[in-house]
Amino acid sequence: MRPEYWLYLSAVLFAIGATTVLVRRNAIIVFMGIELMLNAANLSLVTFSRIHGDIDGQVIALFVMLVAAAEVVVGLAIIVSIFRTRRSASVDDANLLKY
Amino acid sequence: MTSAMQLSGMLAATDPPGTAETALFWVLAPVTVVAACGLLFARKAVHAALSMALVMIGLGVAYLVHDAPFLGAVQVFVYTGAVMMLFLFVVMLIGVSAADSLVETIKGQRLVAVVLGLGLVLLLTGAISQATLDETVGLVAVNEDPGNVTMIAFRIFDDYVWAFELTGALLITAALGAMVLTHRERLTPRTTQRQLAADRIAEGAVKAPLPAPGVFARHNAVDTPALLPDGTPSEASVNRVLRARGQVRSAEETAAPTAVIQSEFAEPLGDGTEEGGSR
Amino acid sequence: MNLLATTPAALLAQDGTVAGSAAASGAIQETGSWLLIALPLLGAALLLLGGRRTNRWGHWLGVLTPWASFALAAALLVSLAGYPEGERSRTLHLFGWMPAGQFRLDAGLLIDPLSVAFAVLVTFVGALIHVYAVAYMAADRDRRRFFAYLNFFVASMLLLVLADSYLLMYVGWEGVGLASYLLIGFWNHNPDYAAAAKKAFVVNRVGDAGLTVAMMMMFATFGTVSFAGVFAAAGSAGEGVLTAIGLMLLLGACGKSAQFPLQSWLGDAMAGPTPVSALIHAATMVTAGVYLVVRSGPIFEAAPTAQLVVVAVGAITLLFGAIVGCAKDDIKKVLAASTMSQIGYMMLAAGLGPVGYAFAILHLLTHGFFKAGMFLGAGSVMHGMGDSVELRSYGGLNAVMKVTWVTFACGWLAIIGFPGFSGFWSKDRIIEAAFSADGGQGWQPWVFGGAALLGAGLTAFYMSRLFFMTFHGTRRWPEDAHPHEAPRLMTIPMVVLALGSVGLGAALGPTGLFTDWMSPLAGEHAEEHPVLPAWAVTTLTLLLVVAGAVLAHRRYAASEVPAVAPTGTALTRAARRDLYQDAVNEAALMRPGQYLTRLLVFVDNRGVDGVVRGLAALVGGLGGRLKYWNTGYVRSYAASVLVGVLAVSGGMLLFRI
Amino acid sequence: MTMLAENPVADFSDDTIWVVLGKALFIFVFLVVGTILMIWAERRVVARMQSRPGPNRFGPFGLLQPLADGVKLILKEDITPRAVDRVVFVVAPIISGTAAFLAFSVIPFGPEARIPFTDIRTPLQLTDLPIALLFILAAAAVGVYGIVLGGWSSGSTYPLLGGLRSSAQVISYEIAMALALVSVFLYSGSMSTSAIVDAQASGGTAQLFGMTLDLPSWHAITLLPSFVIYCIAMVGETNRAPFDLPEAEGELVGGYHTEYSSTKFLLFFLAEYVNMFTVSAIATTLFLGGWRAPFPLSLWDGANHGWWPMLWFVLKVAIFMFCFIWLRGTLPRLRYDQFMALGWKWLIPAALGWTLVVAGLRATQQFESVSTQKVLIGVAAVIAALLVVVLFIDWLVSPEERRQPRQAAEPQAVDPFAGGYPVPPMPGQRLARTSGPVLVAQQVPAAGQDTTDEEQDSQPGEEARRG
Repeated sequence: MRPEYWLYLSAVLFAIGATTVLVRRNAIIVFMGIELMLNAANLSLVTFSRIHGDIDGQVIALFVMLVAAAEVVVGLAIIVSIFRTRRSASVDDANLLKY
Repeated sequence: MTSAMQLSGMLAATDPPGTAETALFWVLAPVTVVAACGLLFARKAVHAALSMALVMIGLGVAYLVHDAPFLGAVQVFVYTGAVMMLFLFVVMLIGVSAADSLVETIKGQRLVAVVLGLGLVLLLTGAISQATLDETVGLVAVNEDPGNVTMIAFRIFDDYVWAFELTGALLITAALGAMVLTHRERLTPRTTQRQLAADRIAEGAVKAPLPAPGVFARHNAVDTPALLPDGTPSEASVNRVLRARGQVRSAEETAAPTAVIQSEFAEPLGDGTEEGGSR
Repeated sequence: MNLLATTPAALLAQDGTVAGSAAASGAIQETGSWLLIALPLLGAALLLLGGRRTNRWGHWLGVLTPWASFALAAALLVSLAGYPEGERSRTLHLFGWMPAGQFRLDAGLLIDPLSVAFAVLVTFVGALIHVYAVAYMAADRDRRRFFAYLNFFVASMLLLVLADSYLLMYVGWEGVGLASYLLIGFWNHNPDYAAAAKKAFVVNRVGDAGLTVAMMMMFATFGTVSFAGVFAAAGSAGEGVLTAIGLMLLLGACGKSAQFPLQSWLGDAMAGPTPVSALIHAATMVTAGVYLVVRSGPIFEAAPTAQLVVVAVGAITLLFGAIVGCAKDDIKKVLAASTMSQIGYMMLAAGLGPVGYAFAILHLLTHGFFKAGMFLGAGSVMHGMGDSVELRSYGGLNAVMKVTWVTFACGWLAIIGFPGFSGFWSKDRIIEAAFSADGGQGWQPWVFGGAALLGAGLTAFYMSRLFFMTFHGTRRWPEDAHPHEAPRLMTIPMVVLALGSVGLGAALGPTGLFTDWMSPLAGEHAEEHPVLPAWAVTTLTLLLVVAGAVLAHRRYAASEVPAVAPTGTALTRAARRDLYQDAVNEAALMRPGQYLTRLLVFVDNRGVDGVVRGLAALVGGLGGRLKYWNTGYVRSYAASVLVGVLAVSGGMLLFRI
Repeated sequence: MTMLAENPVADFSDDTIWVVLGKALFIFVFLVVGTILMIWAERRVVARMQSRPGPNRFGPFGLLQPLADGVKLILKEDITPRAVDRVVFVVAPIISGTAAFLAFSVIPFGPEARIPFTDIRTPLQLTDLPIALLFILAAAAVGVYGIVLGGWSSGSTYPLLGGLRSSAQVISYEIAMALALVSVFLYSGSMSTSAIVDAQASGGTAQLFGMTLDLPSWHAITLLPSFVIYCIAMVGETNRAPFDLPEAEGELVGGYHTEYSSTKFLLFFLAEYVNMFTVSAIATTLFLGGWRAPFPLSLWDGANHGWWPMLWFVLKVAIFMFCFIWLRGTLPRLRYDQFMALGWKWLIPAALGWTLVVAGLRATQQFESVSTQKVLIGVAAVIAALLVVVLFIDWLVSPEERRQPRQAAEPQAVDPFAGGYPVPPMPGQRLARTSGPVLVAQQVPAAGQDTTDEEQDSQPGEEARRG
């Protein structure tokens, strides 16, 4: 077996994450889809880091995690405050900005 | 040969990957993919979050195989422990029982999503299969000396120190932002515990715990009022739901059979029961 | 360009070794000089973060830090004086500031005669004014915040003068701008004051843009923004580039120092509490422009055109300020105009090149003392007169405010250049130097010398007018005024500053101390060729000064001053309105902008629209169809993003880009 | 600059699969038996503290009582309420139990020793990782899921509240705990348990009046603040008294496991006790020198070889476990907000500050040629000077203010809803509780709701009494 298999796994996970964003309406689950995409990217980074024998991939994956953590904190706060005012966590309900 | 390699040995990270890793892959990959599909199909947000946590743990194990023990532990610690837990909290905060309807409301969105998702898979896998990768080098030597964590630390605090500081600033800003976003200005003064206690006393209602029901455990005793020292039944001892439903047994009902028991004793137990009964 | 050999550039270029030896010898004064900045900054942080709980003792902490900094600065001065002349320029490397790939920028402090002289001035005058402000702001609820800002200002100002690169200096530059903004608008519940703060901020941004552009050009040309690097490379660049950089630097200097044409904010800046006017808008911050020009000497020396513009700006401003000062009836605004004018002198001197550097800085120092002293005196008068600033409502205050009167008189004599007082030793030399502009050739010495000479006369007139209207003549106080002397905490700083106004010039000027001190910076400049001999210039100056003072005395002390300002001549009316500078700004910038816009609208309406409307109809029709794609559903947008991603990455993979 | 070795010092290369399985079995048995003994000890000791005998019927000293309880618990009917989320309801206790056992796999019981009756020499530790402590933290993080999900899946209010409380508590105290660990990492240069034990083998030496003194080697002494913070956090982390808020019977019935019974409850129960063992073992390993013999014993050379260290280790853990019991017998429970305030406003800032100090010390030691002593003296001098100055100024400025108790001006009371929209108070103003829009006002005090309920409750009773 070659390490590329992990890359295939990463690709599939990324696609699932992207599809989640398109399909689900619950803002929290949409957000999880985004997290899944980030994680899939991390898997690629770590795999490549191993293939090339260069630890930079792991470092960048670490940064991705940190930024994702920051993003989650703010994102969830936004979801909570939207929920407070609109009593809904559906991304389709926030559709006033349109034609 | 120290334990870092021993760990790798147990998880079989040899370069190129050996059979143990192949086996692990074929366990991990289906589990993570199926769990990830939970995001697409779970009706309850909690289930989605759970399957997501499973994916995170799976990826954490995968990192261990990829000579990244530190990242693996951090993945589980940060993502599973903090991020997904935060998700769970928010899910529970804004509607625990809300199960999503899975009916699509935007016309064609589901078809588009499926096509795009499959297209993405095809594109990415096609690209990977066409790529020529170098021989796998692996990080075993680096993890042995100076060590995985040390090496990452070298990189972070040397080459990437600027990025690291920026990330720190970002995190602090995010924490502040979250606080600001979820903060509510208090418009009325906070009621102190002292004030609450004073209010309670001022109301003049019963302060001690209410009397317990069911002096005589003959029936479903919670529906039988307790008797006060003077023998009167205390309605307050029965759950108000039962009271509302009109399911309170009168003390007389219970008193009648007890009269038989009492008569078996030489001395009557007390006047109270009879008084209560006669009321 | 043989001058360059001994200018800072040359010194700085070598100072890698010098700094090394300093560290080796363990001169604690230098290695610890970062404390100079850190202490007031710490004070500001404590006061701001400590919040209300520091209200009771916060102002004393605020006073403590500048004094501590002053002690450090004095120690630094002594230690620097202990080195041989050639080694007095030292850098202290603090930390690697922005390491990003190939680009490295270090934060460091440059300790040389110029910066140390400045540091001593800033900390000493600053510390005195802090003491003064304790009493002046005693009734203010936000005194603690005021001291926090003042401390922050001192820290920024010190960073500005001690920085070893343009970028780090820019940090301090913006810091003082911010402090100035906060302090001008300190009483921001008054909309006028808030507007004044905003005006100062905006006008300063125009100047800052110049400085930024200058830095960009430096980076593009020399690949560095550190003083050492830039000055070392300055000789190799083309004159055109250097002129551009110089002009941009001058723009920055004009903004900060309220020089023509960016002078309009200084008068309004008097909205801030008087200690602020004294510290920031008289003694220190506004002189940062002069510092910038002197510091950038090597650039200006290599760009004579830029130098000429500096001199011209200085000359224009000094006359401008003086004329405005003659007409104002607001005590602080007169002083503000005078500040502008005096900085014009410094700018003029700085523009003359090495000949003038020492005198520019010397005048800056003496001016720092006497102007700060006079501002404090003005504050004391306002304090006594119930915050009235109207000159016409004063008069005859010398009897009730003895200390203020005497100290103010010292400042007055100093600024008009009365022989023996500080101003005489610095200003007179600037006028002399102005007469030797351009090596004593052509029209320049006559024009600039004449302007400086005229300015001296005007200065004598308006400062005497201010002095006499305040302290002499008839009492024109309003009914409810009860003028009284200020408390001890206020008068002591005034006395100290007055002593400086009297003696500092004599101590530094004629003894040659200061010129020697600054000689590493000024270098061996060529022999002066004044068009008029020195004794003639001095005599002429004195004559004009006496004439101005006597005229003022006759009009404002010996005769009655009308309570309501007479209409006056056209010039007076113009001067009262700051020579229409706001109007000019409006006319020169705002109106043309409006007209241009109108013209464009006209062209647009008639010409372009005809063509465009057809297109617009087309696009509008198309948009009317396409707008329904804008569903408001974020998921649809995400789908289109994904389509884009697939298309682009698929295309890239397909064609192997 | 000296580099500290990051990777574990224990060598597992000779372990066969059977050795590994044997060790895993040993850990499992150790923890289960330990839990049984712990339950017995807890009941006996608390009983002694409360002047009563405690269980004393089954077996000698009542030793078999917990066993009997356990058998009873397993044999009880396993009730699954109708409203539960079935899968999660079953999975939650399993997660809790598994995660609890997981952490022990990296705890060293002793150095390398020979397995009796064989020639195999192996470290008395299942395995070790360069990130062993992160692994433990990760396991603890997964363990929280058991609590949250158990609370959520019960489909009932009290378990949900208990679960949220409990997980909020564990997460909050995990931060302080992890921060306390950071200073240990900094001083041992490793996150591997065996390396940390190794780092505590000997402290440095110091010259004092011409004598050479051995400095203390345990991190509990060198990093005392970390130890204190860790000890507080570990009680919070395990939901034990005085921090046993999730099980506050008066408020929440049984907390997250209210709806659980039989084996599933047993798993939660077991997890709680195993977690106590885990945190005690970590404390022992990180701060008390792990399996190393304490001072007088350490003079004997054999004390740190063979199987003896396991005894020291178990004894040290036992001391911690006794402290848990002791706390439970002594201290009343905290109120929830007090508890959270303690965690977030005191422990975490203190831990952060201490981490900064330790990091600064380490940095100066490693990268500068300044001795720790000088740095400490310098810092202390600066702080002292600042303190003196501030106190002096404070004393100087307002003597009369101090003499007379300050008369705070009565702030003016304003109605926040006067203009129709809610406005925050200006400085010097005080908010008055007003009649304002009732909707908003009611949101704030949940207690107001309670009292009205109580009023309704009590009225009939009063009537009855009057009648």
